[in-house]
Amino acid sequence: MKERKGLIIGSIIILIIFITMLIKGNPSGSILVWIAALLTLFIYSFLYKDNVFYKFAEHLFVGVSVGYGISVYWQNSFIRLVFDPLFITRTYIVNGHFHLWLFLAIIIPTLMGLLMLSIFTKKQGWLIRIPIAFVVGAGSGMSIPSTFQTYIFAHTQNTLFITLSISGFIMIVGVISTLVYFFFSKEHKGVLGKTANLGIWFIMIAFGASFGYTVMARISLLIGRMNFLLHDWLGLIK
Amino acid sequence: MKSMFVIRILRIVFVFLVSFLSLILAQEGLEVPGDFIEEDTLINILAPTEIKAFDTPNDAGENITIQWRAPKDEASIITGYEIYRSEDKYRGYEIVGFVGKGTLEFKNRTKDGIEYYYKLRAKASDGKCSPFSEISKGAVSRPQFFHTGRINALVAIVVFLCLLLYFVSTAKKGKSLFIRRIAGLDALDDAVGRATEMGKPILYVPGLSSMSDVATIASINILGPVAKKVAEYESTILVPNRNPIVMTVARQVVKESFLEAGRPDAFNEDMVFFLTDSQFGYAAAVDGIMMREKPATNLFLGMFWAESLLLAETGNMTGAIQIAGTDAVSQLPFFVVACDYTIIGEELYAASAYLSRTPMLVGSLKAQDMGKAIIIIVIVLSFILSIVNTGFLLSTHITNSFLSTIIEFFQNMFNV
Amino acid sequence: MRRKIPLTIAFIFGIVMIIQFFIPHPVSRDFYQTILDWIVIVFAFTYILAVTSLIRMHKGKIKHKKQGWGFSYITIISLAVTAVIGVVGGAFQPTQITTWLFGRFNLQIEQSTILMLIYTYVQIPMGATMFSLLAFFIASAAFRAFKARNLTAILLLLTAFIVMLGRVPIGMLITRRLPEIFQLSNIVEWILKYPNMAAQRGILIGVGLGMIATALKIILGVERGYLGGGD
Amino acid sequence: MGFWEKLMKLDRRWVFLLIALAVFIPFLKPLGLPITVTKPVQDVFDEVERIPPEGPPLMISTDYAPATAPELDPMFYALLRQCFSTKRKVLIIGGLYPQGAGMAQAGLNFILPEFPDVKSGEDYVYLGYQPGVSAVVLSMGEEIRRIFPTDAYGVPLDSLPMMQRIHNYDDVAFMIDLSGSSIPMIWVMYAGARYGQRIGVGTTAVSAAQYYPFLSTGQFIGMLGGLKGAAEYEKLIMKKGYTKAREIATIGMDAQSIAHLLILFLIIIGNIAFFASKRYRKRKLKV
Repeated sequence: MKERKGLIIGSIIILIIFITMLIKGNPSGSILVWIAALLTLFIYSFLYKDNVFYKFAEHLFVGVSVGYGISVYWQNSFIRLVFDPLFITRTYIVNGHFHLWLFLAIIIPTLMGLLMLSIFTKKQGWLIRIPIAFVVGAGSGMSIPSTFQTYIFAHTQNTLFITLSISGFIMIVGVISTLVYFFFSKEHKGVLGKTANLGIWFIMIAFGASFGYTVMARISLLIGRMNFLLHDWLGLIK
Repeated sequence: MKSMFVIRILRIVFVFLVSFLSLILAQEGLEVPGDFIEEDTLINILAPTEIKAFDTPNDAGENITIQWRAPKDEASIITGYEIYRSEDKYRGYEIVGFVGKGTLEFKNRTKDGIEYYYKLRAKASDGKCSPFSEISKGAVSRPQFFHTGRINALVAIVVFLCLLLYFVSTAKKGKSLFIRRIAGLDALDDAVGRATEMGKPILYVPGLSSMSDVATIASINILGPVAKKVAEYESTILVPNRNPIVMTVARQVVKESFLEAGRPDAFNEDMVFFLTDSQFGYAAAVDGIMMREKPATNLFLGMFWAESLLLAETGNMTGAIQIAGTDAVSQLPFFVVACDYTIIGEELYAASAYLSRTPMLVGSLKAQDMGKAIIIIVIVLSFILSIVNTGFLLSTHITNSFLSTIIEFFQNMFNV
Repeated sequence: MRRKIPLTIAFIFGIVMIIQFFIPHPVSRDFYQTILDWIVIVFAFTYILAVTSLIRMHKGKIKHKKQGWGFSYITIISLAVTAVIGVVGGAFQPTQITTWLFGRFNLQIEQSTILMLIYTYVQIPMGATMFSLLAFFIASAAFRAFKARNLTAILLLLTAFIVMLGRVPIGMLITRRLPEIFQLSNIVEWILKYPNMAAQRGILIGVGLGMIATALKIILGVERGYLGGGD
Repeated sequence: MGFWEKLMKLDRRWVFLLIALAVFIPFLKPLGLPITVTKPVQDVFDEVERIPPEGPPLMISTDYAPATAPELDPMFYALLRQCFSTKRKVLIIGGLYPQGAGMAQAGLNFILPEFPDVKSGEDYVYLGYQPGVSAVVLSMGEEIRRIFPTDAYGVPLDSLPMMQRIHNYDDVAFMIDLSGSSIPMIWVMYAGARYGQRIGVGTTAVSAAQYYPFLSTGQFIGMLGGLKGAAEYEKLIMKKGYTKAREIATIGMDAQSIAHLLILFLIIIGNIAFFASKRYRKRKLKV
């Protein structure tokens, strides 16, 4: 019972505050801003507990975002890359004669896309592995060289040539001990164990620094929404 | 005679030690004094000199690079350079580009197979221009078939491939293979067990990235064994997805795992489902699932962005056991703070070997370790070399040429 | 046979894409572009699978009156409405129908299409609000988890504390009188530039090696998990 | 149960309420705390200032979603105001993912009323969005028209006066990617590494820590990190008198200070409670 009483008092207080705000500020006239503001409050209600308003907003969010996805992929992928080149601009016909390779360049991916739909047929379910193998294989092939460059070369090169000073020394010790922490095939005992331990210390310092650094970003998101509610919606502040 | 030799050795060692210590204590590196700027005289603008035009290397052709030396400009009134081009050495020059002050190179778009001549002039802020520079030699643009700047990536791939093949093949012979403990993966077993006891489902989030993201592939490799355990424990698993291809693959994996565990009937299609491809729509929907279905175990394995804490903190509110694993360095701090176990970076990629213990996969971990060992050796070597080289610099005021070339080689070895 | 073909496809495309990286020639560049277009096209088709899975799940919820089935109507209806508006009315540029309709009812809207209107006033606010929940969660996580239990926890807590203090003007006032090196902003700068960077580099190099090993294992067919186990 | 013991079990919703208040109060009564401009922000500002008016354009890519708009919109606005008020050309791409397009258009709609004489096609060109991610970045290294035959409003590039001499990165003075995710990496890998394009990044505070290594390698010329970076940039353009508009970022900084102090206070209290309750439990065991 106590919970219910607290809830009622709480909501009355909020209502009173809300009405005074409406009177003091000049709330926006556009119904769209009102919709956005109400949906914002529905999502924030999740902080108190999972409730009807949050469920409504969540399900609406899923529906609208998938609807948006359908429209974007219909327009930018299906129409632009398959339908137009195939039937309208006919990119495979260059000054009069037919280019097989250009034609295939549109048909092959479309067929692979259709193969994806083979999952619906009970027997031929395995055909779906062909487009998946293509996406995973091509994706892996694309990632290997650029991963070498971006992840390994850039960072190793940077560790090699830092000014020879205490900080530089700490940098090198940090990189080496972190790498040693990720050694899998040897037991972390003795010298290896101590270095790995030093590695986890460096990792924890990095996580602490990254956490502390991110707080500002997260708070600024709330500031952004507060600005929307107080300025754009209620017109309370300049 | 021997004593003279010994003294000389001692002196070098002594100098080397002093330089090593002084370097460690010196906070900043070696300062090079700035060059002296003389007084400026009559303000007239000189033309750029030493014009070089050549086919841009390592490109798809149709591109010529022009380089030049900046003229003397004490009053720094030059705002930029105008580049002129013609197919005939003496006539018909047109302007083809303009670069701001400070850039001494210009890449010009051309047609392959045609010889072009270039000349430049500097432009001052008051609109006046310098006389034209001399005309560059003719240059023809061609596409290259091999990108010479990327040999280091090729060598690295070949070396790593050999390491991988060697360790994978030797692993087949079944030598005893050790993997150091990964707490998060050991905890998987009893985490799934706990959920079954409480009769609650297990929530498995395979990350928010696409199927070509290697972190997602690593996550799918863990989903297999986890789903098998879930089937054996006769529990249920929920796999919400953000990417359609990942959803399709995950459904295949879970279906096969239930088959292998001998309970094909327990698998139902809707265990693996699609929510939305919007990052925060997905986070909102998964939070809703956590609050309503109240899974006892939450697994977040794969690639995550800012929504990691949204999932982990809501999961923490419901009191579930949470195991997270990602290679997204910026999200690891939030998983460490909000989850019971966190699998950090490369440990995620060792997971499939760790769980399946198939010799070949465990063998590949050795290749990764070898890669790390090589990088550590290179770092240590380059550090020692630069110490010794600086030692020479301090003692004999010139850096040893042999050492400098090695350091130079190390520097270029990792050029991107 | 059911595994041979996919594995060979993965092998061929994997090797070809590695080789492509080393050939700047326009043919190789155009090939790279085509493969990217192909992935986009395949993705578009799999999106159909995704939508069917979503609709089937919500329809199942409604049929079996599972908990919260009423809300499934909202998802299905809003999905259908948005999709129709987007496909018929145009995603970024208005289609002829929309321009005709706008002309007929001389409708003036701020965005180019109705879909962008829904996107700006429904999806954007909810997305930004979900994201802003992190401000609350980061505070509750810090309050709950930053306890000096053991050395690693102390390192985590202490560094976060110093960096947070250093990010805020008030933090600067504390170390104002100390010598240059010990100014709080320099300490934070140093922490971010050296120990933090060292560990991030170590992790990134490790992750890089892990990614390359996994990608190579897939191309070589050693890693088959993505094909979904079984025969 | 002691006071500290209760504090340990405190319901997290009180923390939520405190954070809400910490951000709400400064909105009503701004404090106006000082802001110091850091080097990465100054580097970006100088790089844009170095672009000659009417010269090659500044390219901006809005690779962020609505969710990171609070931190990145102020940067986008400041950059647009800096260029529009000094007749510098701007080439805008609606990001490499669909959601970026909405952000670029919203930003333009917000800023254009402040500069009535700025015209699309002459002072700025907005290219909209095309799928393909790295393919888009790559194609712009060869010929922008291959990937963007027309601008976002369907006007062919060749008929836009500003685009006459702009074909690819060689004709772009400086490129800034505004993103909260790892998309700037794609620009660094493809536009920077392959075509030598000078790149600056405007990112959220969380990703800023991750991009530090790329600042020191020179892969990024400069960086605007989070709301603090935006506030510093706003201060720089205000000092140059490029705009008089309301400084969203600067007002936000006051709320940041209070929220940070609150979290620091919570951490201290949390630890005191932790040690106090541990001693409390030990004493109970002994007796």
